Parts: sequence; structure tokens; C-alpha cells
Amino acid sequence: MNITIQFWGITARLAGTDQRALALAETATVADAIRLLAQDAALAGELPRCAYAVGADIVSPDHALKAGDELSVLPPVSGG
Amino acid sequence: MNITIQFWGITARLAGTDQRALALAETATVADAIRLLAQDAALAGELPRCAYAVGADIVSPDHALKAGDELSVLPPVSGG
Amino acid sequence: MTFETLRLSRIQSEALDLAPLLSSTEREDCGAMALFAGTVRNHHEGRAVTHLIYTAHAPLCEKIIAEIERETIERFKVPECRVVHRIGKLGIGEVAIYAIVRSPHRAEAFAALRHAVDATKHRAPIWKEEFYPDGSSSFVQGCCIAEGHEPPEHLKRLAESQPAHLHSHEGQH
Amino acid sequence: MTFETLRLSRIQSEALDLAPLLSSTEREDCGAMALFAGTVRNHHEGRAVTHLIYTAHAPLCEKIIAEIERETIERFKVPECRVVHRIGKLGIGEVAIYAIVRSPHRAEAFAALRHAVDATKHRAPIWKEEFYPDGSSSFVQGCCIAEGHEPPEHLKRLAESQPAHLHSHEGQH
Repeated sequence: MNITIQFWGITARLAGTDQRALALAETATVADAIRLLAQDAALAGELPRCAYAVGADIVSPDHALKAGDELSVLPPVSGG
Repeated sequence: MNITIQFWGITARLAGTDQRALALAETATVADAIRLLAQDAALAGELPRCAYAVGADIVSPDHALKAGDELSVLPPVSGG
Repeated sequence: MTFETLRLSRIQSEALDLAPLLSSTEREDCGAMALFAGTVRNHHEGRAVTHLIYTAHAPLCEKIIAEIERETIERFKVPECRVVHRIGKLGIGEVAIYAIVRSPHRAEAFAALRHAVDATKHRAPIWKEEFYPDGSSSFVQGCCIAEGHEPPEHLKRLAESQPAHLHSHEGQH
Repeated sequence: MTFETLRLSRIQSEALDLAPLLSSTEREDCGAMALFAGTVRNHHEGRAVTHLIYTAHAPLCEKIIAEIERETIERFKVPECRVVHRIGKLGIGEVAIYAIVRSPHRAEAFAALRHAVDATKHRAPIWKEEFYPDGSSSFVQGCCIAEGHEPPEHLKRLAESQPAHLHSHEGQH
């Protein structure tokens, strides 16, 4: 299945883009997506400090993804 | 000598006036003035909880008064 | 309103205006602004309140609030602290006090603001009289200005002294 | 601006307006209003700053800030708590965040305000990019959203993993 990764904050800078399509197995979880993203050396160091969201819901690594999901990569935040 | 007492907050209510002239010995201190004021039964209970000021200066009981001073009686405060 | 005008009117009988307090304290090196407003509540200790009258010993109050501002700036290392208090008759919801602090970071702004407000409530010679729906009123139980200091023994004894002839002439001011 | 409009716009790209935040939270039973403003400083860690760009995951941010408001109201027993954050390009002195709390008394207003501001800074998905006089920029070191939680072991190990072929197609959004 295909999902879309949305990069936020510094991860967009590191990935060189705001958005990336990702091809995953039908049974893939968030952890599977992270594992695939971590093959990008520029991103790998940042991913463990990130939270992840599908739409407007924060999700855990064992969350099952489905086709068409938008998975946001949320690096440490610095609002205020 | 004569001084003027200025009553503030509840002490004006208790004294029934905002202001009172007081005749004191030439060597009188703030404590002497308080002692004289305390002869007014309505005020006596409140005076120990009050602070005292001459003009815009808080003064201690041993402060020497002089003729024409305005001595303010400042009961517990409740601003804000 | 100029800075100096504002500095000299910590006690005001007109409605307090937030805009000049904000604009006159702006600083480019400060990332945090903390503001407190004390407004008139419609109740106190379970009793309905219709309005308040604040009175203040204005010259002493200006001096003591200026001291509180300086002490807050020094103790909490904040560049700006300002307190203004209104006097006279205030209706429900009207602002009685504004205190503002600006500082580079927020932790010291919160701590400094709290100090400035508490110190003003404990030390500024201001008195609040509450009015109730039946037309009666009372002065709100307050804080002794010399906070935490027991009154001297001779003053404590005065509290128990008996009434006698009072060497005074009454008058109004 | 109506109450509902305000509730739905915790993230705004226009300059933040204090007046509707004050008026929409007014309550006759509240004697204390505490407000925090975070403004853009002209320096950070000793370095001059010319401006900031804030970005936010707006739908998630609205939801998380709404949670923070509710949690602050419940935990500190305050009737009103509201937080708004601006995004986009902000110049020095401009307001990035307002947080406001109203309550009957001041102690809980101060505590609740501090919580609401800290929680928003720690949990809302907002990112600050600083720009310097030489034209360069950097993202400000931030807080992990899952604060105090060590990342799971398999994610820690990922941080050390080697680059390899990436099964992805790049795109813009």
C-alpha cells in the first residue's frame, strides 16, 4: 500500500521536502514506516526524537497503517 | 503642640471622621499620639493592627512628632 | 501617555487603560510578558456584592508601589515591572489593578509578577469597601502593613485599654 | 469575533488581537485575570535574531491546545483558559502566543497560567525557525512531544542505523 509522509519542522529540512510517498506492506505499522524512513541517513538521527500522527491523532509505533494515510513526522516542538 | 490625625479605611468609620486635631506635649512621639487616640474606645481595638505615617513616610512608634505634622492611621490594607 | 506620566500615576481614579501599560513597557530583548488584572467580583465569601469603593493614601501609595516595582526588578532580574491601581467606585467586572512584568524568559516573569501583585496587596495603603444588595457595606478584612510583625507590647496593651477623655478636636478632610 | 470563532482559531496567521481574548473570557464571578504573551526577542543564546518563522500542524495543534485548555480548567479549577498561537513570519516584538486564565482568586490563576503556557510549549506541534543578520537560519532546539519518555529501544537503534535504499517518492505539499 502507499501512504504519504508529512515532514514538519527540521525533518522537512533534513528530508529536503515537506512530503514523501512511501510504499509499505499491507500489514505495515508506524514502526515499519519509521524503519523505512531511517534508511535516509539525514533523517535517521532525528526520528527517535519525533512523535508521529495520522491525521490529527498522535499514534504509537504499533499503530496499523492503512492505504492513503498521511503520517506526520513531528520533531521536538518549540512553540511559544 | 498640635498635630492632625488622618484616619484611613475602617479607622475613619470607627472614629466617625476622616481627621482629628490632637494636642500633645512638645516632646511627644507617635506612641504618645497612639496612646491618646486609644482613649477612644471605638478605635482602641484597631490601633495595634495599624501602621503609621507622617506625610509619605511610614514611621515607628518612637518617631518624634513636631507641630503641624499630619499623622496617618493606616489599618490593615486590602488593595487589589 | 508618556513614560513619566505613567510612572507618576500608579493610583488613578479613571478607568485603567491597558494599552499604554503594554506599549510603554515594550522591549525588544524581552520574550515574555506576564500581566495580572484584579477585577471586581460579584461575590465575596458567599455574599453578593454590587460594587466596591477603593480609597488610598495616594502619596504613600505611589512611593510604596514604586519601591515594590524596584524591588521586583532587582530581586527577579526583570527589566520591567509596573503596577497601577484604581480608586473610587468600581462596578462588577471593572479592573482594580494591573500589574505587568516583562523579561527575556518566562520563568522569572511569572515569579516576578506574583511577587509584585502579592506585595502590592500586602503593603500598599489601599482599602476596599464592599457594598451589598441591601445597601449595607463593610471594609474587607486586610493585611497588616508590617506583615509578619507582631505589634509591640505597649500597642497590644492599648487594644485592651479603657475609653477616657480624648484630647482632640474633630474635623473633616 | 464570536466565541465559537475564537474557539476554532487557536492557530492564526494574522497578528494576534488581545481585545477579543479579554472580552470573550469576561466573567463576573472571577476576580483574577492572568495573561502571558510570548513575544519575539531580538536575541537567542547570545546571537542576534532578525525574525522568526513559526510553522504548525494546525489540525493537531487545535486539538492539543483544546486538550491543554480543558486539562488546565479541570486541574486548577479555573473557569476560563484560552491559548492562541500565531504562525508565519513574525518580526521582533510581535506576539507569538497569548495564554489567558480567569478565576475567582489569583493563586490558581497564576498556577493555571503557568501550566497552560508550559504545556503548550512542550506539547503543541509548533516549530520555530530563527533567522540571523547574515541571512542564515536554524530550527530552535525543542521539546520531545512525549516529554520524559525515553524513545523505545527499536527507535533508539534506528538512530544508529546505516543509510540504504529508500522506498519512497519525493513530493511537495
